[in-house]
Amino acid sequence: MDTQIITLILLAPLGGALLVALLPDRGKLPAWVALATTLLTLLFALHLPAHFNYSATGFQFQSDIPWLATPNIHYHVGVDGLSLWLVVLTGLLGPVGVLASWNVIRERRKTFYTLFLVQQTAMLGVFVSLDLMLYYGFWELSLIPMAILIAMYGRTQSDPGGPKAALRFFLFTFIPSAPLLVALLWLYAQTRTFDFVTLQSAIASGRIPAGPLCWLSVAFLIAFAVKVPVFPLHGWLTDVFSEAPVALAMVVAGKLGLYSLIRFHVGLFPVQAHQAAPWLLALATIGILYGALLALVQKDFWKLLAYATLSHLSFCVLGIYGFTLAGLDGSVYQILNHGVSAGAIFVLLGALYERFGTSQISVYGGLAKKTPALATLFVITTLSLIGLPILNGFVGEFLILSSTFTGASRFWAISATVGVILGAAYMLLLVQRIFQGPPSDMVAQLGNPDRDYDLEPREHLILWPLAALMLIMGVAPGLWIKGIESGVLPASQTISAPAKIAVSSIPQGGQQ
Amino acid sequence: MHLALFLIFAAFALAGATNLLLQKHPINAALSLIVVMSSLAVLYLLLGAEFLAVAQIIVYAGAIMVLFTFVIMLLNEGVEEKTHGSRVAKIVGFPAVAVFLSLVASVILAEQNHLSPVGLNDGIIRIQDLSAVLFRDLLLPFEVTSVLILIAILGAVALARKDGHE
Amino acid sequence: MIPSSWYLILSAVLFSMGVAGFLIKRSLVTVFMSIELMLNAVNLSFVTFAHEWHMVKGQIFVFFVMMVAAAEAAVGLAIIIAIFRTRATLNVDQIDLMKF
Amino acid sequence: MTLYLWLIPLLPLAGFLINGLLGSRLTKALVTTIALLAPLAALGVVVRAALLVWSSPASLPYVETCPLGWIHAGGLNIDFAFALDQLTLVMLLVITGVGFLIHIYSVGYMSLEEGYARYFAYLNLFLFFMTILVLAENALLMFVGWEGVGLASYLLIGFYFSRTSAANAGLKAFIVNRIGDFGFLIAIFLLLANFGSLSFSALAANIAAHPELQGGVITAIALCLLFGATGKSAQIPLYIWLPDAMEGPTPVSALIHAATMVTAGVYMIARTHFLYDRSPLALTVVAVIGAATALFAATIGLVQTDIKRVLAYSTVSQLGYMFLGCGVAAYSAAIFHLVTHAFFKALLFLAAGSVIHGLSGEQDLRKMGGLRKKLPITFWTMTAGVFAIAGFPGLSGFFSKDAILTAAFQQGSMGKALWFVGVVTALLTSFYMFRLWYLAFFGESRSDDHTHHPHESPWSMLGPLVLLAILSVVGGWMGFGEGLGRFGAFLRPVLTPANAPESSISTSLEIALLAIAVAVALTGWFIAHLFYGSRNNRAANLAAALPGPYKLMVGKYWIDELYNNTIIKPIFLFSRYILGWVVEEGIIRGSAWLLAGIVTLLGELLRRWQSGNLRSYAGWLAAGAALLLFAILSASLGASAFTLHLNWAGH
Repeated sequence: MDTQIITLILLAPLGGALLVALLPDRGKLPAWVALATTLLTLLFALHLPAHFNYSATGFQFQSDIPWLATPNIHYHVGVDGLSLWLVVLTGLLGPVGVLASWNVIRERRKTFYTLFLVQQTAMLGVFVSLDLMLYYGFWELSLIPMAILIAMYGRTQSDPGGPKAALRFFLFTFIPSAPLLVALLWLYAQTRTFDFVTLQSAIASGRIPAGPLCWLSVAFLIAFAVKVPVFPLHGWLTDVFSEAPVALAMVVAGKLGLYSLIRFHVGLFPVQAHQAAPWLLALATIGILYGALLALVQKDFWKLLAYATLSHLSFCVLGIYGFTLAGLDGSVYQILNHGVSAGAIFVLLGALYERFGTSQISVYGGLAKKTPALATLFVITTLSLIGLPILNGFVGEFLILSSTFTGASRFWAISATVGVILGAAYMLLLVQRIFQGPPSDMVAQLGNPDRDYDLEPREHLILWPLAALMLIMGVAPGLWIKGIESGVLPASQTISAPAKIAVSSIPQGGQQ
Repeated sequence: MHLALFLIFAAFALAGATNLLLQKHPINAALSLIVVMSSLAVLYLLLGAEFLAVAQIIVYAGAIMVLFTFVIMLLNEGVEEKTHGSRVAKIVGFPAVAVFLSLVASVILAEQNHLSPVGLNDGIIRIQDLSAVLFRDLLLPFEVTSVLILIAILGAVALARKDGHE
Repeated sequence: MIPSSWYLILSAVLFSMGVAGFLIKRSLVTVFMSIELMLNAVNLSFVTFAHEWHMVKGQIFVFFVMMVAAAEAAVGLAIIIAIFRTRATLNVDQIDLMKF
Repeated sequence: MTLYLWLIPLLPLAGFLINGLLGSRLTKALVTTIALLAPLAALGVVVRAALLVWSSPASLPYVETCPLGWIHAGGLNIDFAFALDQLTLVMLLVITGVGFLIHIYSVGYMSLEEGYARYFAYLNLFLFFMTILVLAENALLMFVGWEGVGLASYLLIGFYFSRTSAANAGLKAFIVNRIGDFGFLIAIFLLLANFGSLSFSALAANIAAHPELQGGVITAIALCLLFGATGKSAQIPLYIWLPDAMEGPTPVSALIHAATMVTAGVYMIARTHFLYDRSPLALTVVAVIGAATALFAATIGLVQTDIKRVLAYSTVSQLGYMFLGCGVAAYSAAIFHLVTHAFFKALLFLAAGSVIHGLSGEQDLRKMGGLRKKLPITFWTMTAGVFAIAGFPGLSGFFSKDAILTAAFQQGSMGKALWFVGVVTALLTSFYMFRLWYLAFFGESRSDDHTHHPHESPWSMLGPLVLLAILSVVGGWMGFGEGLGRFGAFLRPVLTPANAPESSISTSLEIALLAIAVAVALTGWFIAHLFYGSRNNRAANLAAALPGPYKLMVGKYWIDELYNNTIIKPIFLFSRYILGWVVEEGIIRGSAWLLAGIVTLLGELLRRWQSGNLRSYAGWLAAGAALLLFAILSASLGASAFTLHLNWAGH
């Protein structure tokens, strides 16, 4: 069971996709099948933390089957503490995504859910692949259904709409992954293997000269940084958030890129990552402040959310490139937090958009009286996003900022902390403009309170568990961190003694 | 004997090819092509490829060229008109052909001492050997070819059929 | 006894004539015939080399080329018919819609 | 001995969860019961703890740690740990005691409001966070409470969220508090970086073990903490949110924005006094900020016409006193003033709330008057509060204010200057409180609304008023005597500064200082009586005579406008135009456009190659083939001309 469980996790959504594709597109049938599939996937995914050995490091639940002889590609999958919870998070966001699309996707349901499930498989595959070629396959596979779905189900029916956003997303993420492929092939030519662990030790042994390694690490870094996105590579984010269906927008940014940064950039190229760290710390801090400042002045809530996401994810980057254990813990934890909280906020904003058909903030106002449940959950999610203590966001932010302050750079830590103030400002300003104040013309037509416009049971079903999760993750982060810590421990230690000297001779920007 | 046969049929082939280039009407061109193919069949015989010589006659000169003539007659195409659609073909194409030919010829001439001469009776490949290789070692490609042809026929039918569902 | 290079030269000349035919012919059908001529020229050098090195596979390759040529002729001529039906001409200078 | 400290925050939390999640479905009586039971039970636990501690004071400090850790990551170990010592106990008694009274008062005050359950849920949530704040054994848990009370304050200020002003005030309070929290967070980071621990006991022990630690990083930490405290306790430069916070319901103003939450800064400084003791610079800054805020807010309070705003500026001013006390290392005196202030300021707010309730929502002092007869109980309790805050001998404000001023007087010439500021502030305080008293209760009614007749509040509101009035009158006596009497003695184990100066003050000087204080209070009353005791134009004439200062004070020194124009607007303009247009649209999108443009242009050029003519393609194809052949041949023909056949033969 333990060796097959990951294969099951991968096959469940894929099988579901096949089933949806074969069954007739009648009514909500595809949606029900997709829901059942994603729940099954979640169930399988929950097997992992239940049977994970938290005291061990290294990969567990491994399955390694030779696939092709030349080139030497294996079907090698497994999880460690780093990917463990990311798999579960992806599993969790599956049913959330299906339920969030329940009424929004009204036509061509079959296409939507088939592609959605393929996308789900691809994301899970990215997290569990231990063979770089397999990983690359899943990585690319995750782009294609995403791009197609954005193009097909773009929100605005008007002129450029979905196809343009899809094109921009695809170009932004696909072009940098071409150098990634070249880098992978180059590594293969040098080492004759795509296996992560073998490659890691091969690079650590110093067999590959530093010059090419530097270029390789840059190719890896850029491919992942675009997907995160790291400032200034976020050009695709606003369009995608404005256009993509909620179920996809909530997974498009963040975890794939950040996981890959930790696993493959820091994991494979520790020396180069340390050399790049001052730059990345600076970019992360700029991203935090830049995103927050722009979020402050947006008039459209999807755009606001895009910049807010840039700001939040930059925190994770900050934590990764401090290379402290606490910072890495915090980063991975923050990825999970972001998955949960951003998932919830997407569902909520999607609910608003579905009901009122506009994302212009100025049209809203005074909604709290009309839709109290929506307002309550929105405020809870907002509080989680702005890092209120005892909710999840605080733990991650605190770990990241404190470890950056004590371990990496005081200057950047203090600057990033300013982002926490701004974060509160733009999110609460959003709450105020949508829910508080006198009702706007549009809102005034609603009943008081209006049951037709408040959350439906389906949305309650998504949001309350997420809200509970926010609280639990804020109060008992230990449940998650003990697993994460075993996973990121190598990343915080990968740098060997001589390499450390090499790194310390590099002038550290912003170090005080 | 060999030399005479080679010279005669090489001359036929070249003449046919030249005629192909010069003829304005497609049906004449098709007939010259048949001449080329038939002479090539004889040359194959001279090179000891009996099976191919027969296949050349049956497949090329027979089947394919019949197809061509049918199509020409079906479409009832007349003498081709002289149009000037492409300057590139003249300016770039012909020099390129000349260069190509001279390069290949120079290589062949430079290498000719390394090549063995061809006699009339040496190196005849028996049809048994051929079929042994074709139906044992290369059975799969052979079968795949048959599938290919089947698909081609289906494709041809689909393409040539008139639009709509009559 | 004649040198193999003669066959090869003949093959090269026929091939070049095929290319030249492609370049000067205006009728789609004759252009297609030029392609067949090129294929035949290449076949000749295949056979010559098969004789030179006593390799059966050289001949078998020619056999496969014939098969492919047959398939190609079938599909190609069908395409020509389809084109003629829609454009009412076979002049290659007038069939130039495949561009941006 | 088990004190069940964890119950103290969790009981209000339970109240919050029940009323918050189910409140709209429960009956009003049930909501009230739950809302009142939660703080009452917490008060019970606190009183039980107090009694147990009273009998065995040696057992303090008493620590309870949650067996499930909180944050354990990468060498960072932070637990949910609650500690009880004398300081915490005093704070807890004030919070749960005054808190419970205000809950009772709210039952009457809020009875007709919609969102009744929501109100009590928030109030219980506030108690949850506030008790966590004071019980916290480490700085991070304190930060939890610190931010949490900010949240409760945000929710309660914005309780009437349909009013734009209330929503804005809530937002402003939260953001300004966040700015202060920034300082607190940096202080936490500095503590972690320098001491590796956030536990107060560990930090205190660490500092005590290193007597050489003076100034430097300690000053930095202390100043960062102070910045946090100025946010929460509404001191210069972050006081601006508190007057606006009066948009919330009046009991909230009493509980959060007068008695408890805003004193959290004072509590924090007292809690971390071991740091301040090592940094004279930080202490001086605390004292100067305190004194400056006290005077500054008092001058604004002189001319306010909204009854709650007068009290709000008065709160800012009194908090300044507490900071002054902390700044002269008289922590016990500061905490003492905190306690008495909790009594009389809660009383004043609740009484003001009773007035507002009686006048159906009227808050403008200019439209009150003559309420002495109509609201007798409110009047008498308010009178007790006014006399207490003005510092009349024997009342609570007298003892605590005097303790701070005496302590300040002993701190050298700087201290004397601070003392003088404090005395002037006392004069102003006395004046504006009596001004309020006269305007509201004496003379004729100036209301232009004759349909509503003022009515006395129900007993659920008057009961807490009377209790608080009694406390305001007699509460000061617990600090009577040498070194703040019993109160000082109780707190001495936790709040004695490491380098406490021996009390060098002579009895005669002490009596002289007392006399000055009393004289100042009486002078303030007298001036107020001259101006407002009877109907006259003296106040208006004075305002007309000094138009500059008057406008300055009415405009609150235009600090809000200053911040708005120098910080907020530039940030928005910078974000919108520099970042939004120049950087985002111009540079980031622009470079993407540029790349796309280059590719498009290239495609446009290459497109001409694709003529669509078959023969042209054939020409290029032939040329390509020739070129390729030439390239291969020239490479191999070059050196070893005719070895080509070897490669061809293929072997």
